[in-house]
Amino acid sequence: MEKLLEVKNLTKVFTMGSILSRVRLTAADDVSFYIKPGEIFTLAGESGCGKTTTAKIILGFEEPTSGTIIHEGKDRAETKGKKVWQEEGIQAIFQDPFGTFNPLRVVDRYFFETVQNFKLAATKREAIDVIDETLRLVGLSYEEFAGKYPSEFSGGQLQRVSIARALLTKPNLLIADEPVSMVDASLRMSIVNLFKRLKEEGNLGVLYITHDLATAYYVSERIAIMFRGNIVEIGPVEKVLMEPKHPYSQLLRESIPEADPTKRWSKRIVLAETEEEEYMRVGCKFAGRCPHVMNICKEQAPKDIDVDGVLVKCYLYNGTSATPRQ
Amino acid sequence: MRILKDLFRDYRFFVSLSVLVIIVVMAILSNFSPYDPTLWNVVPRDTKPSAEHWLGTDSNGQDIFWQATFAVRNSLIISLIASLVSRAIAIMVGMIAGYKGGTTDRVLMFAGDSLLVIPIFLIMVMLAMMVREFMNLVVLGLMLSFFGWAWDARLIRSIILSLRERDFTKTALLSGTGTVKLVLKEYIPFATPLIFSTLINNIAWAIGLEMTLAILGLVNLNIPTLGTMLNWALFYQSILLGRWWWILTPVVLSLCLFVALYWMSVSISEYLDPRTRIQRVGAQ
Amino acid sequence: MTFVKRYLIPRLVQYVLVIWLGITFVFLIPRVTPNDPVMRMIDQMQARGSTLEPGTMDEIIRDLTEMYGLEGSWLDQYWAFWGRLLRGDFGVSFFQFPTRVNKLIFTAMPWTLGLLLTTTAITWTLGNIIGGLAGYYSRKGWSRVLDAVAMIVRPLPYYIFAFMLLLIFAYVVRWFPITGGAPLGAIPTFTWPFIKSVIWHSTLPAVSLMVLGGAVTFQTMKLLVQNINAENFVQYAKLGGVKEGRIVGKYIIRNALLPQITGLALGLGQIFSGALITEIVYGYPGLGMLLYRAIVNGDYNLIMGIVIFSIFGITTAILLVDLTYPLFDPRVRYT
Amino acid sequence: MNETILRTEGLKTFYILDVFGTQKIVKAVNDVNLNIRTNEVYGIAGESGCGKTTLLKALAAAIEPPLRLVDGYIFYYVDGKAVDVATLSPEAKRKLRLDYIAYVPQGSMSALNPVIKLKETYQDFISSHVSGKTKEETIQLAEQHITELGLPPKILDSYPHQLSGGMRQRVTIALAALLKPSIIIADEPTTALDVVVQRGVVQLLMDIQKRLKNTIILVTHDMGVQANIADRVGIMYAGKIVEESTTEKIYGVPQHPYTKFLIDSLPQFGDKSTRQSVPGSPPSLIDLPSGCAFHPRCPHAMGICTEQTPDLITLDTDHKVACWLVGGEHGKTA
Repeated sequence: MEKLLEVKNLTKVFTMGSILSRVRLTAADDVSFYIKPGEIFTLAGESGCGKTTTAKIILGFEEPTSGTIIHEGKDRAETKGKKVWQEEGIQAIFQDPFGTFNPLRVVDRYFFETVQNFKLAATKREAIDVIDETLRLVGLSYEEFAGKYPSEFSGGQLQRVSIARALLTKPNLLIADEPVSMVDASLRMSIVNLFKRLKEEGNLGVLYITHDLATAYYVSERIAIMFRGNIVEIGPVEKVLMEPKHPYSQLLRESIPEADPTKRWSKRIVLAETEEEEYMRVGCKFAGRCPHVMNICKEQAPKDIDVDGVLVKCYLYNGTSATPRQ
Repeated sequence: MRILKDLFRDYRFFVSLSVLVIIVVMAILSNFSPYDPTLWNVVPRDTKPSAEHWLGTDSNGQDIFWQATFAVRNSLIISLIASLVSRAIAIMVGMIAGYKGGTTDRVLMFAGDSLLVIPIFLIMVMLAMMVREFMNLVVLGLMLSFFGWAWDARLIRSIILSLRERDFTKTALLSGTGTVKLVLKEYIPFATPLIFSTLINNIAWAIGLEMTLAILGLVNLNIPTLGTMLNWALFYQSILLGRWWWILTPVVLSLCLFVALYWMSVSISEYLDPRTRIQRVGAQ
Repeated sequence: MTFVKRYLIPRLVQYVLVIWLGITFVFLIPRVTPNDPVMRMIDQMQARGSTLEPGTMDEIIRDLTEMYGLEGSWLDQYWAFWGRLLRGDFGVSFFQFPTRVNKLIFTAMPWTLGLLLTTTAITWTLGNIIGGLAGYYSRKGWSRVLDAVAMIVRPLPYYIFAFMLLLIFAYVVRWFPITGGAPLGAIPTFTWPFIKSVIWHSTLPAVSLMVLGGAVTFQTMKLLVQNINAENFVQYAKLGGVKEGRIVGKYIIRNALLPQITGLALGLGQIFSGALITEIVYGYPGLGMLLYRAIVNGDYNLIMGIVIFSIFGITTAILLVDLTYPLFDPRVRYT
Repeated sequence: MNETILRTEGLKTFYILDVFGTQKIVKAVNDVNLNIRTNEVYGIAGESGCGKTTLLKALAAAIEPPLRLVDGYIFYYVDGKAVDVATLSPEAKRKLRLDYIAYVPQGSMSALNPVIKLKETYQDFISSHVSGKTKEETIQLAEQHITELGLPPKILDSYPHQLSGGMRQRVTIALAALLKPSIIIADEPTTALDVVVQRGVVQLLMDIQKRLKNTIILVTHDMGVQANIADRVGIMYAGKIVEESTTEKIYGVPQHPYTKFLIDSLPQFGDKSTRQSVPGSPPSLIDLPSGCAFHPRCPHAMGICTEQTPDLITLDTDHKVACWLVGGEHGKTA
């Protein structure tokens, strides 16, 4: 099976505080997943679960503590000296479209700079053609965008502009970090549908990072659920979201409010008192809130177990027909 | 143009700009002075203001008006050297500390903070004493600039630090933009208003310090500046002898200059800072 | 414990480092500038035709040589320099020979300290109270008037402002004495007439320091209060129907004072320099006047003593103010 | 049927801004008639910039310049009697706050005084309304209250920065319920919280409503949250309520094209069929389109939509819509 991007055993430890009082925090703990060409893969979880850190490492904005990242068969560690953002293959878009562009600069500058830096056109005339062509992919045109400042666009429009900028270099992988959470709910689908279309028409692979499981279900093929630095469950969306196996995935799935007054929450839940406490926990990080907690959960971190095509980090599935992954 | 129009709505901007224009015109007039400012007894001594000598003459035998044009010019030169050079230092230090971070940042910021904490006026007095013979406009300007960058470097650094974390930094990098271009094109525009308003403050600071050092006799007293004019007036006991026109000229000029510079900086920074601007127009 | 590690120890380390840096600076200035201070001073002495016995001359030269260091490598000189400092020995004054620099500084210090402590305390307290009220009632007429006054006073340098007050109140209307800290020849005693005359003499210097410093405190406090008044937690308390007096005191003023404490610490060096300049204008017998006479007489030893002493004094004062900060801000106390 | 507890009549509140000499009018709340009843959760939903937060400010009697009450009335029903809020003295308004109408802020991050302990905040809020209690008694009251709501009482000894975002938000909700107010108004209380925490916050809000049997007015753009807790929902668009009904009808048989779009654009689990966004962008409140403000985005727009603003008409009990498509003759005769 061909893999567009493979992340293997990625770990990132942050040390915070001064020389005198170091606090070590494992933001990403042995994270492994892969993305196939032309696939939308979701990395889902709550804030502070490590999904953004993972994205930053893939993009080269952070150095991993350990682990490998392989893009198109090339190990990142071996192509040293060249930053990811100088390659054409990976591009990214961000959460807040208004933060994506400098409010004091005209948006089209970024497009011309990209064209210039990646040598996508020889003349200004050609550059405009290239830019216009890309803008049309996201439903905009050069005329309605030239010479405008970010504040002159609406959030939804600007997010599409941001996607267009990323598409200029014709990447095969787009990292989208919470691309719709700052966009009004009524306009979200226009962005999400765009991913779908780009995937189908342009064979674009997308790493879709979100806490919004409903759009994740709608748009992606496979999903990984992250919790406090660990991927606790990974597999096809149909399975992970319709019959979640890990107790945390179950809680997360149940907590999504559905736009249907007949499906109201009935069960009561317990919240964690502090996040640090869970990060520092030995064993399974969810043990403090898990309704099925066992003694072993508090002592040793669980390994991935393959249950029916889904990898789950949970002792509940030990001794089932499943076999641990090598 | 719109910016100027908006600024002129603030009477402080209008007043300060007018005063500054008059003062700059005065400085330019020094080129047309009929008298050499370094010579003594070029006119009758100690005469009251008259049609011939608008602001009277002093005990050195100089026409006070023309002497004042040189004084204003030289004070402005010193303060411009001081403020421009210190701004250059502040921008460099602030940018490097903010963008590089880590040890570089800590060392640079420690140096800057030390300048803020140590009573630098006294250090300057020591330094001025040691180089008194070599003191001229440029040396004094450079000396002041060496001590005047710390606070602004800190401000610029904090701007860069917050900008570095903003997503558009990543957008620029992903667009293939290099570090130098990134800093110049993406970050400098944010710091420009601040640099500009601190530039004005720094000019006032430099003029004030020059005056203080001059009154202590720590500069070259043969070069007319607002400070040395005051020094001479005090030296010849102009107050006790009732020569008010002599002492008042540098005092009133510097008063106008300080108030005008301050008003201009307040007006500009209020215009540029949305929070205070909003308070002024009363919007939410 | 984290407080000690995160706040206290770094502050103390910074304190020591700043003093070290400042004093090293003082050590370097005479060495990197193109003048030989010792020879220059000797020249100056001879030019004035001072009649000093050969013995005392030698002592001065030895003193100066040691202070400015002409023997041994710079490193040796540096150690010797610190050695003297740590013994608290600043050598002898040149223009009031053979009085020791220490003694001159300690005679002048109470005057400066008294002036500085009272004015800073009054300025800071009054400036914050008035500025706070003016910020809360920023739409009222008196608030605007005060603001306008501060806009004019604020930019004036210490020298010019003190000089103007002197001109008006000592020359023109003659309400206050022109110069000095007490009547000439008066012996310092704890009697009412003497204290009264000290207060009388220090009124103008104190007023000029208070008005200038007060304008700054007033303006910043006013702006802080205006900004904090718009903060969510203040709006929230208002929507919760908390009484106005309590909102002003506990929610607005308390939060606005935090940056003012930092501001006081950062401004201390300036206030101190300003006080020295003001003393010079009014001929007030403190450190500033001492500095002025040292400059006029080219007394390097004395200047160096004053500078080093001030570096210690100011950095320590700033440290003390900084150390009170956690008492007011729990975010520093518990992190 | 429950009684009215809060009512607005032709409410218009505009921001009147003077931006460097040019006057700008932001029509944030433009002719809103609400009739909110006892013992119900009333949800107000809409896109960002539709005026819902401003409406909430008006309902909380917190209209301060540059926001102005241009026209209309707000009535509180205190002990069954209608009180015109605009005629109240500042002190009378202050007394009604927390006691009659309590407010839950949007970002709890900055809503609490950072330099005092939570018990002091509680004490400030209590003693401003209840007299004759010692400090110990008020703190005891706060402790008891916090425990009843299932929050750990030790948080009273903490400073705001020591708590997580979810805990802080629950503290502000608990604080709002302190004096058993008749109305609690909550402005996007779950925004910026993680889904699990969000659910905990909603759970607390519902617990309080069940216990006090009072009214909650909940503003949120999250249609999922609205569906989960609101009894009735008002859909706001460009400063107006365009549709209002019971939650079942809003989600089951929406009438206004905008409401239909809002609900249809939400993805559902188990359904991967293509969904579309509402076309176009929300209008600027400074420069509203003529007639029905939604007409530039509406696929069913007719000639009349660009000329006249439709009234909010009652379809059947408890279902009101402002659209020329519905109401038949009523629309055409206008």
